[in-house]
Amino acid sequence: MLLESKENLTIDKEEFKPLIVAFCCNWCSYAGADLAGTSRLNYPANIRIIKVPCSCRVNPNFVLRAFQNGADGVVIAGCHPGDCHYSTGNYFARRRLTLFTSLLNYIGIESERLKVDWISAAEANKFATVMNDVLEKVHKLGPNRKLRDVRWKR
Amino acid sequence: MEEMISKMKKIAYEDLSTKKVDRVIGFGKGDFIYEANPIFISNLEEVDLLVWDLFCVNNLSKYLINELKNYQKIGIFLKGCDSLGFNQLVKDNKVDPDNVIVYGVPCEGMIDPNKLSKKNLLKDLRYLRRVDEKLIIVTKQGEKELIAKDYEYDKCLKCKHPNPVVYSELLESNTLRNSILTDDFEEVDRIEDMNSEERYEYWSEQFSKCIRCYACRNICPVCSCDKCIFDNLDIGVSGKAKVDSEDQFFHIVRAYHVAGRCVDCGECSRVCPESIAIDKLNRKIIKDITEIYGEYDAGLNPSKSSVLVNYKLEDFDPFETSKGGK
Amino acid sequence: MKKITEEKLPELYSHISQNHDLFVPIDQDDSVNFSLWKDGANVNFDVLKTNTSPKKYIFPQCETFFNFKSEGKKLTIERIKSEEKPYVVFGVRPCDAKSFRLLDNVFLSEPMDRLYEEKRNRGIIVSMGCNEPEDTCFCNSFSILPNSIQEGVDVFTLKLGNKIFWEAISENGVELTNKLSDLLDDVTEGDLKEIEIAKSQVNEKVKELPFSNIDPNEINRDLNELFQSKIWDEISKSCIGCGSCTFVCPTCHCYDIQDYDGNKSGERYRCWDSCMYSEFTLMAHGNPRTTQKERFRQRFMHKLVYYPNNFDEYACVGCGRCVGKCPVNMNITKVIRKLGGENQ
Amino acid sequence: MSCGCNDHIDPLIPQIAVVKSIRSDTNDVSTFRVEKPEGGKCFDFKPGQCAMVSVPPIGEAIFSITSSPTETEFMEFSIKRCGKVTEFLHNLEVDTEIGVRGPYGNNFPVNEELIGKDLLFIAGGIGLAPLRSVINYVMDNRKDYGKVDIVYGARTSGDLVHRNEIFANWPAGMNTNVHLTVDREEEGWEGNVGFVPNYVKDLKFDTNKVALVCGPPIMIKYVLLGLEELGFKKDQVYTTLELKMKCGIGKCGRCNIGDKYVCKDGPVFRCDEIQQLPDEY
Repeated sequence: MLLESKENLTIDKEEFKPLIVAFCCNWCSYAGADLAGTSRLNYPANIRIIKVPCSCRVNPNFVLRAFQNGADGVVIAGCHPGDCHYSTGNYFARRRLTLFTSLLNYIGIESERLKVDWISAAEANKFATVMNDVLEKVHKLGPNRKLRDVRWKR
Repeated sequence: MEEMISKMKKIAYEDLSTKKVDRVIGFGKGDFIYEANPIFISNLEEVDLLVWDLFCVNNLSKYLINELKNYQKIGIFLKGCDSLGFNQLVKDNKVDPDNVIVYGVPCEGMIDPNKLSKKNLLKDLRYLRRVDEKLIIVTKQGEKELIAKDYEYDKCLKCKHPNPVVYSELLESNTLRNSILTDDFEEVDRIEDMNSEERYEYWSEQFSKCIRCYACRNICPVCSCDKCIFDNLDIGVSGKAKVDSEDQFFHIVRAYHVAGRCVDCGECSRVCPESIAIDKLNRKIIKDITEIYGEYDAGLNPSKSSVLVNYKLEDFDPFETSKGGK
Repeated sequence: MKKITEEKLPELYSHISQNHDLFVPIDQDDSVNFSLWKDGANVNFDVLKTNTSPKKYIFPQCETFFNFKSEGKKLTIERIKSEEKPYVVFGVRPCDAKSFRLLDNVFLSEPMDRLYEEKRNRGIIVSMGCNEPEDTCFCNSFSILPNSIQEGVDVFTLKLGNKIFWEAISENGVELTNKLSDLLDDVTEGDLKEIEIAKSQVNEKVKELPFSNIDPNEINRDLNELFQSKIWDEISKSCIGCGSCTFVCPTCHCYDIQDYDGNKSGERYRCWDSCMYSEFTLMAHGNPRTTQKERFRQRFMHKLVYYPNNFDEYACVGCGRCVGKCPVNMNITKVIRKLGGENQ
Repeated sequence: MSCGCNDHIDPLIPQIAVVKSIRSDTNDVSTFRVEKPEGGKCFDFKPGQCAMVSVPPIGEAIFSITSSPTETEFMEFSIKRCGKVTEFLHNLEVDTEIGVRGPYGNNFPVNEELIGKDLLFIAGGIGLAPLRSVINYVMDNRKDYGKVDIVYGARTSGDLVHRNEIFANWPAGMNTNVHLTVDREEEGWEGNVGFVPNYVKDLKFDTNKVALVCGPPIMIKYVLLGLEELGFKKDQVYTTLELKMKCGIGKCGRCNIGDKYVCKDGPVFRCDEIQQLPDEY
């Protein structure tokens, strides 16, 4: 009842391609992703990037819906504190996400599945590192079943 | 108690007759000894319906939102926990404090009829009185002396504000109950000590009991949005299907939406028909805030902005990792 | 009539659950609710009012009735096959058993609701009489006696001490009883006498209950007069607009139909809905019930006037769940009294 | 039928239908012609009845069938863009499959009370949709009915729907008058200017006829008053109502006005019946 039925769980680890949803701030992390691309840095292809105007635009609903609809991991990336395009957005985001990540962890979501980081437009390397790191950790954890909507077909 | 009731009636009568207020919100007696209901009084004759006893548990402050649409000045009886909710409503711009006269009522803890019922004391209950830490009840079988704490609402056992934190008039000056000064968050710790699988299992089981009646939301003094996202079909978040993911979604979003504003009055858990441990979610957030951002003070000071609409440059940053090279 | 002792009940349960899903009131986490019986479950027949009513087995809170898939311009609809396994609900109190009949009036009238019909026909209702009515019970106000055999039940049982008396009523009931014949003993003269006494005792107890003077028949059922009555303003004031009463009510039958978009395919489900919710009647062009007063009035007018006008019965069985569950203690007993439904 | 079951006894399950053509009537009203995938009408119905149109995964909404039952090959719905389902419908491409279930509700008594009578149709805006079904039915059985008057108004001349019929087909019909009106003066409009209720009063109809009214609630209200002024009795006037509906079969409990369900006991009510109902629509 509580978790997806057993058959769905026995996906071969080899076959498992984690789906990561990354909410990237338009002014920094998204540009960082761009730079990572043009610099031909390796970062995994199964990361879906969603551009947001600021890290504080990320509503917790977005994260929950991502997990419900098939994400194995979620990344929220914004400007370094102090560098926000809107001056203060990421300071608010920092507080909100501190509480939200802790709350999700309390509900039982492994903390590796929800990653928040600050990535500037110049930090293409960091972008690639963070994404690879998340992917690796999520891969180790296996497919996410928690919060998943059983009716959603990936 | 009797003394308090006469004080209540007196002040309500006075203020209504002098037109200081044109509406009084208080408690009236229900069909059973163990039942007190919100009542709304505009006529002087109805003042006599006011009561005060060990079952006046409802937080009346939320009624102000609607009542102030129809009445100019409202007098309202608020306990300690209710007054926190009132302050939060003021802070959220839902209630103009100038239009409200708060009659503060110190509270010595409310009795949970369900706890009496579990001990088979509810049926044929004829009389009940509290004397300090003792609860004296009279049933068909005769008089009995109980320990009051065993029958109080869970939320009252953790009460930090037995006295109203805001009032225009205080009906009783002496504190009737010692407040708990340090919160140990023992019940939150117990869940935190589980591993993530156990935690998920625990919460999924709790959430799956939910029948989506939204009583927790509607009773909550800080859930005061004009239109809740769960009532707004257009924005596509209000899945009505009874599946685990939707239950989880509702409860996580609800808890997070009151983060930093929850006054910990415990009404949500009290009214839940399926006894879901809703307050353990709220209290987790309160615990985090206390640990990270300092003392939690939602509802104490209506002019101070709440944790999540505020920031400091030097806030704790759990996300900072080493900077990557260019 | 047959009987079985309490100690042998687990054996009876496991016997029934060989071929049926067996639902019984189970005590878990301090609350009693009808749930699927499994070995070792903590069955509780002492609490009369389960948290939610057993209507959920014939009218589930949420049921998907077809899957759809749209690809380009093509739309395919695939009806969901119904389950085959029959079920038994054991311990349905007479008030709840009556509520099944009230739901039948709605769902089985033409055009018949097939989803409901299928579930209704698949189930066997084992009713259980009450000996100790609670303070919040008022079934008597709707002419339901606490140990009456309601129309539509398959088996009637009565628990006295550690004996459970078992009486097959319908054909299905007889069939089930025959399958269980190894476990059931015959009753003695003495037993019958005991039942007689218990029945007359409980009928006396009912008269002493706090709500015993409630009588909806005393209400003047002039629809428009009641609709315009001033009392709705007054009594709806404290209603906070949640759906607790509706969702624990055994007779509430309003539902919503919604679609779920599951990416590659979707499903259409129906789920309980409450007339107490603000968006219940919201249309693109407006809402005929804009305030809680109107929604509150709708719920009680439906139970006490509209439904009786259509089916000649009240849509309330006096189970008293709403009395216990309302966050602000506003409930149908107060409404009936305010409308004049009280015997002096 | 292609829904995987052989019969459609389950009233909540729609059958597949195809949108064969979409005709844009005004900038927010289009008329959708719907057929079975293999051709032909989805089901038989009577004038005034409704059908539930499904567009998964958006949802379902109930619409009155605007084509006449005498039309054997298709059904038509005139739909104004105003909510989620209608918005989606308006963006559909021709030949897309949708779900349809019905027919629901009662109908105008075309074969009972209306037989042999003079008829007065009064419609405003999209309110012509349900009446068009009746009018065309009457036109196709013209000898069964007496004189026909059609009063139809809209905000502007651009908002008048079914222009072919109101300007050409119906006025050409035997013993049939079409009276058009728009709310405000506009260039090139030679017909009447004014609100429908006033126009009805101005036209001074004799009361020896049956009136059928449909339009926005506020218009219905004033038309009924106007008809009363002209001397119409309540049992001479029919109207059709609409409320939020989900099931269409009188079970989901939201479209009731008093003890009547609009989807089952309505949508067509005679005015003396409406008077019995509480004012909640």
